[in-house]
Amino acid sequence: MADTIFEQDRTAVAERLAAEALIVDVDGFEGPLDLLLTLGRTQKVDLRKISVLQLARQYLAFVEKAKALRLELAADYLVMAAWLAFLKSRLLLPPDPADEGPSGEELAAHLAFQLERLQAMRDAAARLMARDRLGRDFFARGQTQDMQRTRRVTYTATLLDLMQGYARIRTRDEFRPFVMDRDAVYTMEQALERMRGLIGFAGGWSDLTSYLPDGWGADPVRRRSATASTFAASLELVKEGHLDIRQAEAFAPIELRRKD
Amino acid sequence: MQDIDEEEQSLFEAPPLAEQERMVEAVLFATSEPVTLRELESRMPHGSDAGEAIALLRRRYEGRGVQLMKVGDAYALRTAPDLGFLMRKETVEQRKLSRAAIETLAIVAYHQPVTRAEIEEIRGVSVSRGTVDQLLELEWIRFGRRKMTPGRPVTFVVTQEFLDHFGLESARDLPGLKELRSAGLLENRPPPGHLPGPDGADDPEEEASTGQSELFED
Amino acid sequence: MQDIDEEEQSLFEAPPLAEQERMVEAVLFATSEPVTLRELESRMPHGSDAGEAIALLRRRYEGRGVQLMKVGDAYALRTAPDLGFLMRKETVEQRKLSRAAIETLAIVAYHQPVTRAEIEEIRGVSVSRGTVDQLLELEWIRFGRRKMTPGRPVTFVVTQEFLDHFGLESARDLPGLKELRSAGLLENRPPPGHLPGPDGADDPEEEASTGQSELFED
Repeated sequence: MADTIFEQDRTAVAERLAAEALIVDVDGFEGPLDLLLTLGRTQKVDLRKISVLQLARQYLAFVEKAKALRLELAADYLVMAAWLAFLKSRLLLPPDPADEGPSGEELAAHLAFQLERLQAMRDAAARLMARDRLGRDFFARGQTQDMQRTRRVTYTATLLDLMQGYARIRTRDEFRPFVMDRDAVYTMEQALERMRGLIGFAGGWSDLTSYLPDGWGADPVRRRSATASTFAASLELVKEGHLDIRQAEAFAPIELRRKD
Repeated sequence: MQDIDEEEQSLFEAPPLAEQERMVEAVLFATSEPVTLRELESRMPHGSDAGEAIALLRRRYEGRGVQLMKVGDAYALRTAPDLGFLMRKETVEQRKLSRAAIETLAIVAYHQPVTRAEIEEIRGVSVSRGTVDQLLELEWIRFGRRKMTPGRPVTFVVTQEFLDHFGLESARDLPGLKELRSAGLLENRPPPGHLPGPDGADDPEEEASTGQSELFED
Repeated sequence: MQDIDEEEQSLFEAPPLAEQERMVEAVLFATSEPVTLRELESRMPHGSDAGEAIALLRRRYEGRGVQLMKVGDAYALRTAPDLGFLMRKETVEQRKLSRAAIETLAIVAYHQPVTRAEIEEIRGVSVSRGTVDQLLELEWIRFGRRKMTPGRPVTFVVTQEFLDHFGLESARDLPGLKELRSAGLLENRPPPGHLPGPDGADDPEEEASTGQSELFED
């Protein structure tokens, strides 16, 4: 008598421990289906003969316990709980002839099928991983002789290419344009030298163009060169601290003044 | 033109079968990867019958320390599995696969071609990107053709590398495949009414878009 | 101690020689380096005679597509030397000769024998070593005799291969400038904007370089 009580106590403790282990491990489950499969295994029957009703009870009890322990359960566990509660009521209540939805038995059968299929895939995965495997049990050739891929590159050119190439060179010769028109270039050195001599007289603001050398203002090409170099020379003198320079707005005349 | 070419070429006789067998042997020996019949024939003299040479060679290596294995539509020489203990030095460190990855791999192998939604339906949880990525990276699974269902979701299938790694001639040789099929466990039964779960199949539109974006990302 | 160990181990019989042959075969197949007898025996079950197994295996592979070779004091399986051609794949790629090479070649053809300095003078740019080397390698030009001018520079001439390739009997068959022009090949004149004149000649330095590179494009 005392023995059986003790025995009952012991199983109760074992069950409690198991249940707690499940709850603590809830993170270790890969979703509600995985949890259901684990719970189903405690029924110790062939998955095909599993009692879905009992399973639903186990699951709901699990969720209740988790709530009592204030464990946060992911939403999908709670959705599954709600659905199992619905399934449980379907299985327990006599079918309502007006209801057109699937019967409790159909729903239960599908859940059993899902569990059996998941278990079958796990077994298959285990068998697969236990096979002889390349690089562990059997081996590929160690000393591979990779295909020598020789790539031969040949170059081609046609007679036309050749003649056009030659024509290109000869044509260039005929029109050789390198006539250096030194006459039209006023260098910055020249401008700088000229400016250094003139700035002493620039007390007030005066237009840059008034510093152009004689004879360089009329011809546009010469004028452009002289303006550019005079401007560059002015900037140089500003940098050296001999000149101030200003321009009221874009394209307005550039004016210079001696800096004291 | 074609006809003349073929006539011309048939003037050169193919080497004797014994010689073709030697050639196949040499080519398979030279590489660690499976070689297809086509590739073999493209290397052998015109008129060679690689298939017949392979059959001869396979018989020759029966019971030897090295064996000729069929891997998908290709062939490879591999050491006999019972001699693996001699090769401890050559063992390649195998990357540990997570349980999710192993299960996903098995589901792809047994259910192929299979969509992500179907994998999720079977496992009862959503499949993380990392899991699929890892299997793709190992080249054990690849994208198959799209399913002709609403949303045309992409599917996954196993690869030749998968077959090679697990010493399978084809996916039909997966262990227990027949039993699983006759038990109806490879079926994709639609749930009666509505079952909860992460199967996004309620909304084909959504399924399609995730499937696609995953295919086109990265 | 040693003695006892050896005695104990000899209680286990060595595997039959045929089995040892299989083992040697598998190890030689899977290792990436030639393997010595010592190494073989250290891997095989105690009491194995790798030397004898090697001898058997060597005979088995005689005349096959793969052969057992002795490499120093180690052994390796290698594909038969007469089948090396199966391991080679040649792809021929045709490329167009560069513009610099064509022009240099044209100058050699029209002006031969011609020195490098003369080529540079005619082209207006220096001739890179690579260009000349390439033409020499193609065997389209070769060294001619040295010029009797100060420094005795080498000259270049075109070769028979050049004539063959371009379908010419001799370099004198090359069309002359007048013929080139009448064939419309000389219409490649610089556009008028680039003619020297008060407008264009702002910067002669620049003109020189752009003028040239422009002529070289198109």
